[in-house]
Amino acid sequence: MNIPILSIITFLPAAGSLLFIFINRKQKNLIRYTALFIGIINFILSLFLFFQFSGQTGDPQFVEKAEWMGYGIQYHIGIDGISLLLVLLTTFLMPIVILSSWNSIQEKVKEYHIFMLLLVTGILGVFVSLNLFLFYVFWEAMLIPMYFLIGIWGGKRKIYATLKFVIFTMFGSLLMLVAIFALYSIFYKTAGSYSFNLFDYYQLVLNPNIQIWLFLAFGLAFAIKVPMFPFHTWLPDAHVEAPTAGSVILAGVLLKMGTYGFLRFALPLFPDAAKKFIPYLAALSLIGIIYGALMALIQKDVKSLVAYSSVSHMGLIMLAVFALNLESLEGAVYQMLNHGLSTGALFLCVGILYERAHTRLIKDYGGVSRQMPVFAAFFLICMLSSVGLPGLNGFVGEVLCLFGIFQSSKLLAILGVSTIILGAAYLLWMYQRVMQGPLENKKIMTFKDLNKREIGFLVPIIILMFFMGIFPRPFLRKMDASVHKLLNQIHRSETYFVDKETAIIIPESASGIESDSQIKEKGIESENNE
Amino acid sequence: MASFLFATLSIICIGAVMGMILFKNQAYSALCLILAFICTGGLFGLLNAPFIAVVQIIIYAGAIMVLFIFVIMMIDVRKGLSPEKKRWFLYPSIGMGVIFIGELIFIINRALGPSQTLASDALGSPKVLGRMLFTKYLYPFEITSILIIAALVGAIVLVKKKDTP
Amino acid sequence: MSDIFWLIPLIPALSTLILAVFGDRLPKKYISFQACGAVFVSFLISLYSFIGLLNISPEQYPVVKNLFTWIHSGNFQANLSFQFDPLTAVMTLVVTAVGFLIHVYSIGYMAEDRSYSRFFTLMNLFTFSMLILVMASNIVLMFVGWEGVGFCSYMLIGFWFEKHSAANAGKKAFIVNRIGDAGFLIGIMFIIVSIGSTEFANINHAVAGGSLSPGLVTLIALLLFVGATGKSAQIPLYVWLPDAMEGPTPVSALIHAATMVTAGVYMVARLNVFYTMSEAAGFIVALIGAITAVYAATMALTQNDIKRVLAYSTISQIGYMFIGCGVGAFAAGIFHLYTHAFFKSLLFLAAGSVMHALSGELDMRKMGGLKKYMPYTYPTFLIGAIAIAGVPFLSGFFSKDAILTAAFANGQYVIWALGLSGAVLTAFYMFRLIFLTFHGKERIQPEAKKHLHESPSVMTVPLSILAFFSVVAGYAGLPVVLGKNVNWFQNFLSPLMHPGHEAHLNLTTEWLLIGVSIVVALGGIWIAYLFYLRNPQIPHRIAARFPFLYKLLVHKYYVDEAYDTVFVKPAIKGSEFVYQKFDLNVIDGAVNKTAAGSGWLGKTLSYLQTGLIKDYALVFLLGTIILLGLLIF
Amino acid sequence: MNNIWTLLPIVFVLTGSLLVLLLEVFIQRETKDYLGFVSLMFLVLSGAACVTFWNKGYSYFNGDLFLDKLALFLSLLFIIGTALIILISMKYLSLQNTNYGEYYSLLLFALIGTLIMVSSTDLIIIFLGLEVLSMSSYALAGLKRNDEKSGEAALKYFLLGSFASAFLIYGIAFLYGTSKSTEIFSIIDHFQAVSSQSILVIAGFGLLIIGFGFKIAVVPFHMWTPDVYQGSPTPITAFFSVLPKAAGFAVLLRLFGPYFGQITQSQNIFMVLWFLSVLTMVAGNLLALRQKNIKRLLAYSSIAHAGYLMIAVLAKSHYSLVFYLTVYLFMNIGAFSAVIALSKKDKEYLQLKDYAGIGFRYPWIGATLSIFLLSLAGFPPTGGFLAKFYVFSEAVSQDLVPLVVIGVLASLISVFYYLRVIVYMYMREPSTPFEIDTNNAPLVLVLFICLYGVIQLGIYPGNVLLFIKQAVASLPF
Amino acid sequence: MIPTAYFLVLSAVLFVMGTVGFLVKKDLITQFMCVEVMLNAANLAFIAFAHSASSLNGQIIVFFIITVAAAEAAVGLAIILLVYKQRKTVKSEDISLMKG
Repeated sequence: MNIPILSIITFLPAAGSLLFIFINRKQKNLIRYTALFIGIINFILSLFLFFQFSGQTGDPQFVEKAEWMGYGIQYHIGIDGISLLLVLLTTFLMPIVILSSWNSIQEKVKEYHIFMLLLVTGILGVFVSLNLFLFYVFWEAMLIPMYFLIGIWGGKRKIYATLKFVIFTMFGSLLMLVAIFALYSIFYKTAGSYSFNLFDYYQLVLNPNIQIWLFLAFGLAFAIKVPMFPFHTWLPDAHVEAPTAGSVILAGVLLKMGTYGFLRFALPLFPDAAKKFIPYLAALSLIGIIYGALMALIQKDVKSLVAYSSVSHMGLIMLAVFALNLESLEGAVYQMLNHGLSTGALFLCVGILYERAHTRLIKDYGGVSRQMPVFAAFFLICMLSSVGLPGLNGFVGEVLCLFGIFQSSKLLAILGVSTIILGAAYLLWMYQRVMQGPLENKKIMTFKDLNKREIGFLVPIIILMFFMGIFPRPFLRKMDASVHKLLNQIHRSETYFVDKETAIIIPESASGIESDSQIKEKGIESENNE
Repeated sequence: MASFLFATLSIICIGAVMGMILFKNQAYSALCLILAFICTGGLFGLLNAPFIAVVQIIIYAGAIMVLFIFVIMMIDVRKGLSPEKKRWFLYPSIGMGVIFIGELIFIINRALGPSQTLASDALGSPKVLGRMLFTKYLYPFEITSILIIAALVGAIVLVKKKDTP
Repeated sequence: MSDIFWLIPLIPALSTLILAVFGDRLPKKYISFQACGAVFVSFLISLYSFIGLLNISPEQYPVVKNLFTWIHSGNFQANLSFQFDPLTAVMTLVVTAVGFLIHVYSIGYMAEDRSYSRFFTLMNLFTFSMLILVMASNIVLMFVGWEGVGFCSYMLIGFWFEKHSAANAGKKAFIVNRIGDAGFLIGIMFIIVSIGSTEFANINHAVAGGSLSPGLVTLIALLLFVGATGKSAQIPLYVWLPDAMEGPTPVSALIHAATMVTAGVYMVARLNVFYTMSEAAGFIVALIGAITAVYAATMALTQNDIKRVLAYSTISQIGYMFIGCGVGAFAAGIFHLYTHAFFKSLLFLAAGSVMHALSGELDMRKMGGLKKYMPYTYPTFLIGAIAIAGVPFLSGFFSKDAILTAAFANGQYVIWALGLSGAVLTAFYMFRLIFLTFHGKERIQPEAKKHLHESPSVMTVPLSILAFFSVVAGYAGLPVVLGKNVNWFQNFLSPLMHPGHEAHLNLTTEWLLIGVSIVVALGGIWIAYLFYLRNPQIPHRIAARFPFLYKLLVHKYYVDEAYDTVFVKPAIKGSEFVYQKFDLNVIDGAVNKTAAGSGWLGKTLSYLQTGLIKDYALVFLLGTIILLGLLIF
Repeated sequence: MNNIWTLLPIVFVLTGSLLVLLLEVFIQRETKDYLGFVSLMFLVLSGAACVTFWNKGYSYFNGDLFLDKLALFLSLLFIIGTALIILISMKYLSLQNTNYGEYYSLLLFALIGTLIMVSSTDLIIIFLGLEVLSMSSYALAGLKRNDEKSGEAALKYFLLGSFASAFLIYGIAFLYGTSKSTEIFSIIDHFQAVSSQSILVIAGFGLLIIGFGFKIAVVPFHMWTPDVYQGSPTPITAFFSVLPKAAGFAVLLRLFGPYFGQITQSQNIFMVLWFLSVLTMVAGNLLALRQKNIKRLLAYSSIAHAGYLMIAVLAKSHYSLVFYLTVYLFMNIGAFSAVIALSKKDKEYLQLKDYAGIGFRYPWIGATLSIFLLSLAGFPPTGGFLAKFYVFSEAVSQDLVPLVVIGVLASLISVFYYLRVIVYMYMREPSTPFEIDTNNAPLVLVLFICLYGVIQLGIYPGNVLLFIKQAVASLPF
Repeated sequence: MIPTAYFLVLSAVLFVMGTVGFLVKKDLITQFMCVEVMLNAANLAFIAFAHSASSLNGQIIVFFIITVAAAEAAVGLAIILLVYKQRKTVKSEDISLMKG
């Protein structure tokens, strides 16, 4: 590969945003079309990635590596099966969110699209980085455009929400930064050379006591991002106040950075500490599932309802991640995509409503279905995808997650299954109050059904929902080898333990896990390849 | 003799500084300060530093303090002083002063002890000092010239009459 | 046999897709034609496959058609694959045949509705899902159908979503179903983890081979049955079905009488090996079925809403099916499912015809004497009622009797007795319905009377066909007393049934049991006649005599209220409380307090910045003292 | 190598300064911009001299003036900083009625003070350099003569500054008392040889810390900072926030580098610096939280930055300290330039509420100011991030984890107030729209230089870092 | 002979008196005078150390310090005059336009 396709995909949006300097701010449509064009090009490029990607190996592909600042700071990117899918999700959602804000953003259009494109670059960068320095740069840099997106185009309490978002997130990530430094220093002390390379760190065998602290620091950053149970309070605020596109990106992709972080960093870097903490983390995830669902049940604001539903859904994903077996991890990754699609789509639907009524309170709606039958159908499908109805994408992820969890701990899975009941309860109730019932609000009678643009951005999502529900194989196949590799890394230390009280059982030999020697061989191969 | 001189000069010096602090009138304070400077000059003399003692008296007591007194005269003292507020402020200040002096004495005591006595015969004559000033200390000496120009320019630009440039 | 049976579900799916995409832009005629046509083609293929099935030996069952691997991850593999065997054949035939008739009926019934295309889209989608459910060759795909029908049921119950009650009922149905599904899903996971396969063939083989511990078998059986109680409206999850009557009547007939609600029975029969391997599980299934049968029947006694009576009756009849499955007579259970599909959908459609005639009136107290206005509806309704009441020579008699006989034969006398008492009640409330609706004084509202008319032939013809089947369907499975091989139905299904403990009764006992059944059915009818035609005062007097009992029945044992108080309200109130007190105050509060605390600290510190030189110097000196102190001590 | 050319950088600046004084007297013109350009010219010469002396190791006055690489790098940095200050001053002076020719002269004197400070290891020379810097600074602070706040700033700076100088010189006296010398290395050597008087050295060092702590605004010796920053003319504030601080740290670097490097009994000093660092970071950031005046806010922020820089001192990581100073120079001057840009005749807009909506009214000012603020807050990919990154990373490798944790948490607090400015600029509706004079080419140039500096140092510091590493490698430890 | 420590103690006393005077005095001019006292105390210390070490460096340093003091006096008094011109006060408590 001579063409640095991954870099192109990552930086194309940011480079594109520079184009806007030359566009007059009055030419709003030109700006929009340019952004859309960049988004679509990027998506097509990443499709190329998808088809070129080989699912045979768990090693990162499309690797680009270059010296940067020395002392281990390298420009080192690449994708494996897990990040591939998240990259794809991001680029897929990008044109959609640009379309979705076509009408709702009328002021400061230029700045809006600049920030949107910068945000996408930040997110893509997080998913492709293989160097911890680079990763952290993207991880933090991405906050800035999001901060502006919420803060400028947000709702009434936008300033509170956006500051809370940034500071809450930074709280975790700064501690993670300290932990990165510690890793860096430990690596230097053991290996005698400087490195921020993730794979170098994978080779480190750390003292369990140090691991605990490092894991806590990394885990906190990611737990806040996910967000796991006691750290979730930024999410409803940010979601509620963000503009539609912001909510979509936030729910669709940003939250995945947390789970991705656990998968890529926290768990494989510190397996021993991870195993020690998994019972507690699993408990928190479980609480998150139920708690988020119950909170969603009684929300009066549609967006905040969907936000809490995210807490619940992400809880399930985290529980699956902590189950640490093949099925659960594949389910978790798949569910990450699903959640990105379905929650993103729900926010889009809410945004469509908001554009018409300028209220997010559930009680102001009712009977919208009658006025907007096409929208009702789309909304329904998105909602069902979130509920996990078979045939749609949500089911595949949910059932794999639950099955994976079940293999590790029956108790947790049984409690976790409550998500399918509660999920149906809050979403259906919301749908009933918003879309069904008699048409009482005069304002709703003036609603127009979806226009071509709105159909245009919902249809791809809907099609993908069905596609992913019926043909999950291509996606699962791409990540299979990578998840295997990840599991090998996590289980490398062979120190399994059984915690009877919490009923978390780490399997003695999770199926399909390669032997140690195989890992070593692979590791050597990957060394040689680079 | 030396001890007597030391005791006298130091007592006068301390007393003068005390007076400077206690007098309400700035002019009296300035006069007290001049006294204190003269006493220190005397102490410098005790310490084999006659040249510095002279410089001290001429520059400090003669020049700098004259400057002070000029300024004091230019300022309407009665207008410049208004009734006392914040009397409580005195006590923590003095308290901290006591602690501070305790610390300093502790340091001096630990470092030198009372036994160490003066045993020097190096006399700071103008000739020796002058030679040093233009050899070993040439650079700082040059710097002082810059310092004085800077101070002059600063002082003038601040108080010169032309208000608007 | 050819394996084109995989097309059976796909044709309605295709039709659904077309209708969903083009919707109202298609002409109504075309919609009706396509929707009905798709189901009819499915029916024809089912018939063809059924005939094909008859021509192969039982050893070749089931015929499996694997389309592609659907989900595969580690130990979890589920294919998109269909199978065809006798049980599937029966189910597909019932679903497509009854479904087709109801589709046709709907053309007339829904003619005026503005969401015509939506209705048929959903009906086709339902048919598709139901066919997936019965044709799936693995339990995960079955779950897809299982949820799919639940979803269609939700959509169709809430079809007239502008009514709060309809929207509510739909939601309730879905959520209650989901509770069952959760249990079902856990059961599925146990199966996959312990057996390692999702295919029914492998599961049956593994369980029959005894590779699972008995405790696990019982656990899985019960978990699966939890799912069945949800879908098939058994105690304790039956509460959604009566409310489901908010949907259009064809929906009630198709989904909430003939097909979807019997999915639980189908599932238990499909996985019968669990219930034969575990006697405890079988007994619990039978017991729940029996209790539900009686319990639901008692509630049917006092209902005045014509569709609700039928709904409770459905619950009760499904209870019978579970009795059959629970006592090991799976064939009998399925047989009852099959006959019930005809006569219950007949009853619903006829009730729908009555409603249609009365401009949507459902309250029996505002009917009466309709016999003369509805020359087609009345006889078909009557046939259905007789069939369900268990009067000899109609289908219901044979199937119900088979179940009760099997229960008696297995020594489950209590269950038999419960079933029998349920039968009395069934006969009674069905004829109460008939008498109140078609006989006696006219109590029709004058407004409704103006439009009173018999339904169009597009509705009455399906009624007639269903009536015909209600009469003759039972002859596929005659009781053993009439000869060794007359029970064709049982023989047809037997290769699929795990050989349990076969119990045989002597002929005399069997005859005796049949006699008892007949007496019971006729007795029930007679009492109804006594109460509602001869002396209409009796019910009132009884009600006055036992006010508590009467109130209990009228309020359906207060179960809805109890669920509301015990589960729903605490969940909402509790969540509200937690949200206000914990989420906003404690968690969010901690975050905000931290921020406010920092701000306060900053503010407080800034009071030190008084702007006064001496204060600055004081702090300076303080710092110096502390610093020096730290250094030298 | 003893070489008279060593004097060149200082002499150029001095010549410039004196020439400006003369020109001011003899050429009367409405604007004094030409004086700025004359100063710039001499700064360029001086800078060029610094560049050519790289790798030469020139010294003069028996080594009292020693231009090692560190001195040259810092000198160059200070010259650039002063040049930037001069550029942003030009328009400002005529707008704000401060148009004295002596302004440039004093600025150059102040620069000379810093140059002296960084190019010597003799405490008395450093002290004299500091005084040159201070004298000019006191005058510069009060240069807005018709503004009471400016006078007050000068007064506070002067009184407290000379108060602190007294502590400093007293500390030098202690050090002299032990080693009979004011040369840093002989003090250290002597300290090792004679441990009985070590308490005097420790106390001396303590007093030095206090004296320089005042200049670099370390809590609790920081109290003057906000008032002086607020009252001084804004370009001078920019100057104060960067050069004296950087010079102070350079001295601390020279002072504690060998001290920490060679002496093991430095635990107490270390602990004291540790506490000072924590106090500075925490208090500085907390105090900034509620500020409504942008100059005050930046003042407290500069206090907080002193705290982070202290971490670098504690981590004995000289390159990260110097790199931080480099970045800090660009981002802070940049931020102040943007503040200056928002002014018109006789009026400066300094309250946060004035900033409401300017992000869209003046997009370039808004954007650049935002980037500087984000850099100050330490967001990647700006230089501010990389600077913090190096400092913290070095500190962690020296096992100063608790300090770093406190540091990152403190910088988290800082995020709040930096972002609050951005909140005003972009997320609040403007209350009273105002027009500013945008015709200010030198200032725009500075904005772009600083922007370039901040971004370049954030994304690819490459050679700059290399030079810095060479520079600190020239230190004899 | 008189021990060095005595001189040093005297210098410390003077220094602290200057410090305390700086704190407690109300008018700017006297406060500035107190700073002069502190510098003077430092001078004394230098001379004393120089004497005890038989080195003249201390005396030279004192010479520089006196220069610094003179320069400070010039600038300082100019500033005080400036403030007096602006505010008509030399009372340090009146000078707190900026705070917080």
